[in-house]
Amino acid sequence: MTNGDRIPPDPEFVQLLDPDGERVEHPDYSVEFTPDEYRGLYRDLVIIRKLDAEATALQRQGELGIWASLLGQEAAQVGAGRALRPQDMAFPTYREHGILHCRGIDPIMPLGLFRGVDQGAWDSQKHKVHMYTIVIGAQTLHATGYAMGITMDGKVGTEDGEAVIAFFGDGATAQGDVNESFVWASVFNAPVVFFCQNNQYAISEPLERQTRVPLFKRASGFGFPGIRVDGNDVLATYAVTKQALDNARLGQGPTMVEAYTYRMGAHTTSDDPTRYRAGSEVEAWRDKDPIKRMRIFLTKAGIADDDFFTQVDDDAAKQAVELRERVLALPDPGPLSIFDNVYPGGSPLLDEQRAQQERYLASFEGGH
Amino acid sequence: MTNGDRIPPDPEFVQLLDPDGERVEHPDYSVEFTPDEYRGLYRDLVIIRKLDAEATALQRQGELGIWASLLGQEAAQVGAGRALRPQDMAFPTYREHGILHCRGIDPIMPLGLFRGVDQGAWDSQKHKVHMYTIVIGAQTLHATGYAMGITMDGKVGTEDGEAVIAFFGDGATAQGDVNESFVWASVFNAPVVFFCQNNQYAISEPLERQTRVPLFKRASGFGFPGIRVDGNDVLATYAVTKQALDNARLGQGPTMVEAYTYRMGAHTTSDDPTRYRAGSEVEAWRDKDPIKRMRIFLTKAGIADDDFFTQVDDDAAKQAVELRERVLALPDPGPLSIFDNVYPGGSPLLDEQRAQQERYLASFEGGH
Amino acid sequence: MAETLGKALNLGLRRALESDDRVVIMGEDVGKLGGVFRITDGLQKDFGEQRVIDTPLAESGIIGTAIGLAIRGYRPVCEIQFDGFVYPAYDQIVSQLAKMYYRSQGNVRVPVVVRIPFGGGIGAVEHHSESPEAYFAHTAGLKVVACSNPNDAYWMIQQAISGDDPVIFLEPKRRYWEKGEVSFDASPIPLFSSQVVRQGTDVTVVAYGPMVRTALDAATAAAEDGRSIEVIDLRTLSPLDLGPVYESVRRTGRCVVVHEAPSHVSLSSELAARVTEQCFYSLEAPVLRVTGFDTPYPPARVEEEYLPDLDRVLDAVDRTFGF
Amino acid sequence: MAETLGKALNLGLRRALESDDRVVIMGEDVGKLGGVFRITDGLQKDFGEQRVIDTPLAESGIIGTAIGLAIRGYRPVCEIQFDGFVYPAYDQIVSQLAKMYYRSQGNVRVPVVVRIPFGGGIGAVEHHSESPEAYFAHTAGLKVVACSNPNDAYWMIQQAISGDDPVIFLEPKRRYWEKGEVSFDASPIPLFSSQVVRQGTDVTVVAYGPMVRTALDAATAAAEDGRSIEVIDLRTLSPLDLGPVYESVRRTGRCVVVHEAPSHVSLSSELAARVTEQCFYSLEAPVLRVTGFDTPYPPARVEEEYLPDLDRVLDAVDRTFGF
Ligand SMILES: Cc1ncc(C[n+]2csc(CCOP(=O)(O)OP(=O)(O)O)c2C)c(N)n1
Ligand SMILES: Cc1ncc(C[n+]2csc(CCOP(=O)(O)OP(=O)(O)O)c2C)c(N)n1
Ligand SMILES: [Mg+2]
Ligand SMILES: [Mg+2]
Repeated sequence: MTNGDRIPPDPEFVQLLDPDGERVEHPDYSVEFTPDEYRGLYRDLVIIRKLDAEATALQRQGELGIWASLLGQEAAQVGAGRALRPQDMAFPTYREHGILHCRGIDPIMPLGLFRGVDQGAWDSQKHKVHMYTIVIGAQTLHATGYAMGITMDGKVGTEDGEAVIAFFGDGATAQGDVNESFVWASVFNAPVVFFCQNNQYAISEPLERQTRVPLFKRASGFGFPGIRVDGNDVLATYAVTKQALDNARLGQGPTMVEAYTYRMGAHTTSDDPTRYRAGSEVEAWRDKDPIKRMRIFLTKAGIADDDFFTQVDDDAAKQAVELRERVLALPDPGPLSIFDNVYPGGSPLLDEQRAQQERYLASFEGGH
Repeated sequence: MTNGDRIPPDPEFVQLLDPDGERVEHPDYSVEFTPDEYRGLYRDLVIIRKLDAEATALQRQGELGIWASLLGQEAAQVGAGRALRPQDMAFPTYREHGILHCRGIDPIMPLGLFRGVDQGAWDSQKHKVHMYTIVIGAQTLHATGYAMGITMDGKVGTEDGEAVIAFFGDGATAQGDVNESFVWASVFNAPVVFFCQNNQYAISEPLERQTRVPLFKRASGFGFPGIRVDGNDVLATYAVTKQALDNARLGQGPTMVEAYTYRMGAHTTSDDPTRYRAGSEVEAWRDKDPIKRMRIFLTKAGIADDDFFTQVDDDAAKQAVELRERVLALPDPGPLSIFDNVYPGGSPLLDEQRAQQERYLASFEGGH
Repeated sequence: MAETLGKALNLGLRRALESDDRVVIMGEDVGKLGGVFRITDGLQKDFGEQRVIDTPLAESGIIGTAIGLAIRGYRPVCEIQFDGFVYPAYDQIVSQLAKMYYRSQGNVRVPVVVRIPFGGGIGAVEHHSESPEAYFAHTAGLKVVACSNPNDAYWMIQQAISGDDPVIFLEPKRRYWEKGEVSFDASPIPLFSSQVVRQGTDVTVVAYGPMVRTALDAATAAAEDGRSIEVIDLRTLSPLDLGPVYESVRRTGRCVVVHEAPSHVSLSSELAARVTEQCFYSLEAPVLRVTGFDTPYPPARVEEEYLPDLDRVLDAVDRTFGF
Repeated sequence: MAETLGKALNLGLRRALESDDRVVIMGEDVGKLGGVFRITDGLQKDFGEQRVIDTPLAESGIIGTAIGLAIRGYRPVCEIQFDGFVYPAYDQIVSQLAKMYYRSQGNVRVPVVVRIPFGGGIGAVEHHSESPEAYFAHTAGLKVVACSNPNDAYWMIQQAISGDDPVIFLEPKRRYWEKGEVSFDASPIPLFSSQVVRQGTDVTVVAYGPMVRTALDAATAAAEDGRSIEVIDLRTLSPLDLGPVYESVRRTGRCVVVHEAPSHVSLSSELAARVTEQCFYSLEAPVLRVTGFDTPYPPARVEEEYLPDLDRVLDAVDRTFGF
C-alpha cells in the first residue's frame, strides 16, 4: 500500500495557493498580508527547512542520537505557528520545530532532547510552548485541560481571549487519549484547536491503517467542526488555523484542523522509508512543495526578487552554521544531575542514593 | 441538570411501536413476526423484568452484594438479544441480563457474580456470550478482536456468516477503549455491531457529561454508520439490530446502534438516584414503558388476551421463586478455591502458597 | 471531635478548597452525587461546578486534563472511583505526571493529587478491591501515601494538596466508616513520615492503610498472651520513611510486614530487603510477610480467606519466634 | 550456528508461525517494515497480512483486540514498540489479560504473548529505555520472562507462544545485535526456570535480560582478581524459580542482585526478601542490590551513570565481603 492521493482531498479542502504558486480564492477563507509579512512567511519556511537539514546532518555525523525531521511540513507548521497570538499556548509532539521557531524559541532548544543532554528544557511558560511529548497523543489531554483552565480563569469570550493549540499526527488519531481529549473539549467547550498534521504515515503505517474516512470528519461525531486544509499551503493553513483559534478564544469551543501534507523524509533518522513506500509517491509530493509554490507566487506578484531569495538562503545557511557550532559545544550533563528535579519537595531516599553515588564516584578519583 | 428529552430523538430515531402501543411505519425498517413470535417477545420482556426485580429484592435482603438492574431497558435487550443468530457472539457489560436470557443462559448465572461466589462462570463458548465486563469499555476491544478472527476464519460474507455484538453504555463512549475499538473495527472492516444502550446516565452523570451531540453520530466520524433507535421499542430495536448484524455477517463492516432508553432504577442497588435526578423525569419516562406498549399493541391486534398476560405473569413469578431458592442454595466457594485457575500452566510459587495456606487452615482444626 | 474517616476526608477537602482557590476537585460523580463514597459530599453545592468538576467517564482523560490544569496553575485533586479503575490512566500517571518535573528540569510543576479508595473487605465485585500501591511506589517521580485513621485522613489530604509533588493518595475504603478522634487544630506531623502507633518490645509489625487497624487488633490480642507488639503505620510508601522501623527492629529483633496486596514484588519485599540490609545483625529471624496471595482478588464470599487478618498476623509473629 | 539475539527471535517467531497456523503477530510497523528493530523482518512477506498484522497506533487497542482474537482461538503475539509505550495498554493487560482465566474459572484461555524490547543503554530519547518488569511481575495471572542470549531468545519465544499462559516477554534491546550460538535442535530447558550460567564459589550474582552479560563480564574481571562469582540468569521473573539461587547462596553465603530498573519495590527487593528468608543462616552479608536509581530514566548522554555496569557490580561484590 502506498499513500499518494488515495484518500483524496475533499471538496472542502481549503487552498489559497496552489502547487503552481497560483493564488486561488475560497469562499470562507482569505488572508491579507503586507509584502513584508509575505516575505516573513517565506523566510520562516526556508529557515526551518535549513535548520532541520542541519540537524539531520548532525545526526548522521553522530552528534545527535536521533532526529525527527519536519521536511515537507514547513507550511503546516509556519501557518499554524504564525496564526498563534502571544497569549496562546501550544502543546507540540516531537516534530514541531517550526512551531518553536515561530514562538521565538532558540533553535538549539529542541536539539538537547535529540542529542541526549536533556529532555526538553525551554521555558515553556514564557514561550507558551509546552515541552515535546513523545508518547503519542498524551499532550492532547494536557492541552484540553489547560484550555479548561483558560475558561475557568475567565480568559475566554473576548477578542483578546486565550486559546490553545494541540499538535498531533495522523497516527495519533487512533489513540484513546486523542479521542478522550475530543470528548472533554466538546463537553467543556474548551478553547482548543486540535491541529492534526496528516503527513500520510505513522512511521511505516499508511493513513489507511488509522482510518477509512478523511480524518477531519472525526470531529463532527464529537460535536465540533473539523476542516481539512492544504497543509503545504502556508496561506490557507494560516487562515484556517487563525479562524479556529479566534473561534476558540471567543468561546465557540474546539475545532479540529487536518493539515493535509506529506512527510518527505524518513520518520526519524533511524527509519528507512524505502522499505514501505515507493519513490514515485515521494516524487509526486515533491511537486506540491510548500516553499517552491511560495517562491513562485512571491516572484510573480512582485513581492520578492532573486536578491531577497539569495539573502534568505544566506541567512539560513549562517544560522545553520551557528546552530552546528552551538550543538557541538553543548555540555554533557554532570554525572550527579540524574538526581536533580525528581521531586519539587525532595526525597530523603534520593538524597541518600545521591550521596552514596557521590562517594562511589569519588572512590575512583582516589584510585579505586 | 436533568435528562428528559433535552438531547431530543433525531428525525432518524427509528420507531415501529410508539409509547401508546400504535404500530408506526418506517421507510427502511419493518418486522414480520408470527403471533407466536410476538407473544414470545412479550414473554421475554416480562420474565426478565420479573427476574430482575427478584434480584433487586434479594440484594435488599442481603443475599446479593450488589445488583445492576435492567429496569426500563428490557426492550433494548430483548430486541438485540433476539436479533442475534445462534452463530453470533455477544460481549456484554454487567447489565445485560436480558441478553443472557435470550441466549438461553440459566438465570442463576449472572447472580453468582453479584452474590460474590464467582466472577462470571457460564460456558461462554457454548452460549456465545462472553463473561460480564465491569471495567468500562474494555469488552468493546475484545469484541472487535473476536470479529477480526471471524474474518480471518473466512466466516463472513455469506448469509450464514458470523457477527459480533458489543454492548456498552452512554458513559462508556467517553472511554479511549471504545473509541479505539471504533478505529479497529473500521480499519479492519470487522463484523461487529456496537450496541450502545443510552440510558441517559452513567451513575449520576447525565448524558451531557459525555457528549454534546447525539451519540449515534460518533460512528460516522470513524467511517461507519450509526443509527438511533427507540430502545423502549422492542420491534424497532430488533429490526435495526438484525439489519446491522446481517450487514456485518455479509461483510459490510461495523455499525453503531444507539438504543435510546432510560434507566428507570438506580445505577445499582448501592446508588441513590434521588440525589441527582428529578422524580418527574422518571415519571415522564414511565409513559414510554417498553412492556406497557407491547401489551396494548398485542391486545389491540388481537394477538394476546388477558389469559395470556396472566399466564406470563404467573410463569414469571414461578421462575422468580425458583431463582430465589437457587440463589439461597448457592454454595460458597471453598477457602482454597482462591488458588484455582490462576494460570493454565500452573505456578510452583502458587502451589507453595496454597500448600502453606492449607497447613495454616488445618492448624485451626487441630485447635490452634 | 470523633469523625469517620470518610467525613474527615470530606472536611480536609473542604478546607483545602477554602484555603486555596486554585484547588479543584475532579472525577466521575464527584459533584451532585458527592462521589460513590460521598467523600466529596456537599462540596459542589458550596464551591460550584468550576471547583468541583464532574467529568466524562474516562480515567486517562481525568488525569490528562488534570495535568493540563496543573500546567495552567491549578491544583487538581482527582478522584478515581475504585482502585481497579485507575489502570486506564496508567500512562498519564507514570509517563506524564510522574516525569514532567524531571523532564522539564524543574520548569513544570504538576501538583496533582490522585485519590484512590483502595483495598478489599467490603464484599464488592471484581475490580473494586485492588491494592495497586506497588505499581505507583515503583514509579520514580510519584509520591505515594496511605492514611489509616480519621486524623491522618484529615491532615494528610491537606498536606498532599498543598505540596507541589504529584501524590497518589490511597484511602482505606473499608475504614471509611470507622470513627476516630480528629484534632482540627493540632499541627500535624510531616506528610512523608512513618509513625509508631503502638509501642512494644518483642516484635515490630509494619502496616499501612486498612491493615493498621488489623495490626493494632493483633497487638491487643497478643498482649493478652503476654507478647508485646510494636506497630508502625508507614503512612508514606514512596519515599519510605524507615528510620522508625530500623530503630524499632534494632530493639525488637523481629519484624512482620502486613499488606493486602499480593506479595510478589511488593512493598513488603522492599521492606524486607531494606530492613534486612540495615538491621542485619539485629535480626533474630527473617522479616516475615503477611499479604494477599499471588492470585487475582477472589470473589467476595471468599475474600476473608485472601485478606490478612488478625490470626494470620499473629501466626507470623509466632513464626518469627520459631527461628 | 551463531546468530544475533534479534535474528534468533526472528527465527523463533518464524518457527512459531510455521508450526501453528493460529499464531498471529500484531503490532505497529511489524509488517512491511519488520518492526523498528526488524525482529519481524520478512514475516509478513512470507505469511501474509492476516498472520502478521499491522495495527493502528494504539496499544490498548492492540492488546484488547489480541484478547478478542485469543477468545476466538488465535494465539496472538503482540509487539509493543518500546517499553515506554506499553502503559496505554496497562488496563487491558492487568485487568483483562491477566485475570480472564481466573475470572472465568478456567473457561476462557487467552494465550497472548506481549513482546517488549526493554532496558536502556542504546542512547535513545525518553520513554525508550524503560524497565517496566516490576509492574508486570507484581500482577498475578501474568507470567513474565526475560531472555538474555540468542539461544534462549530462539527457544523461549517459541515456548511462550506455545503455552496457554499470558506471557510478558521482555527482550533486552541493547543486546539485539550481540551474537551467540543457537542450537536449533537441542531441546530447551523449561521456560519458567532459572539457570546458572557461570559457576563460582565466593558470591552469587543474580541478573536477567541485559544485565546477564554485565554480570558475566564482572565475573570474568573478578576471576582475574582471584574472586569466583557464580552468575545466575533468572530468565523467569514471575513466577520466580529460586531453587538454583537458594542452592547457590547456601554455598557462597553472599548474593548480589542486578537490574536496570529502579530499586524501590522491584525484582531485587523480592529476591532480597526471599533469599534472606530461605537462606537466613547461610548469609554472611545482606543481599545487596545494584540497580537503576529511583529517578526517571535520565537523558542518553548520562545514562551510563544510571545503569549498573561492571564496576558497580564489582563494588557490590566487594561490599558483601565487608560485612
Ligand atoms: C504510545 C506510543 N506508541 C508508540 C510510539 C512510537 N512511535 C513514535 S512516532 C510513531 C508514529 C506517529 O505517527 P503520527 O502520529 O502520524 O505522527 P508523525 O510521526 O507522522 O508526525 C510511533 C508509532 C510512541 N511514541 N508512543
Ligand atoms: C474504567 C471504569 N471506570 C469507572 C467505573 C465505575 N462505573 C461503573 S458503572 C459506571 C457508569 C457506566 O455508565 P454507562 O456506560 O452509561 O453504563 P450504565 O451503567 O448506564 O449501563 C461507572 C463510572 C468502571 N466500572 N470502570
Ligand atoms: Mg504521521
Ligand atoms: Mg448509561
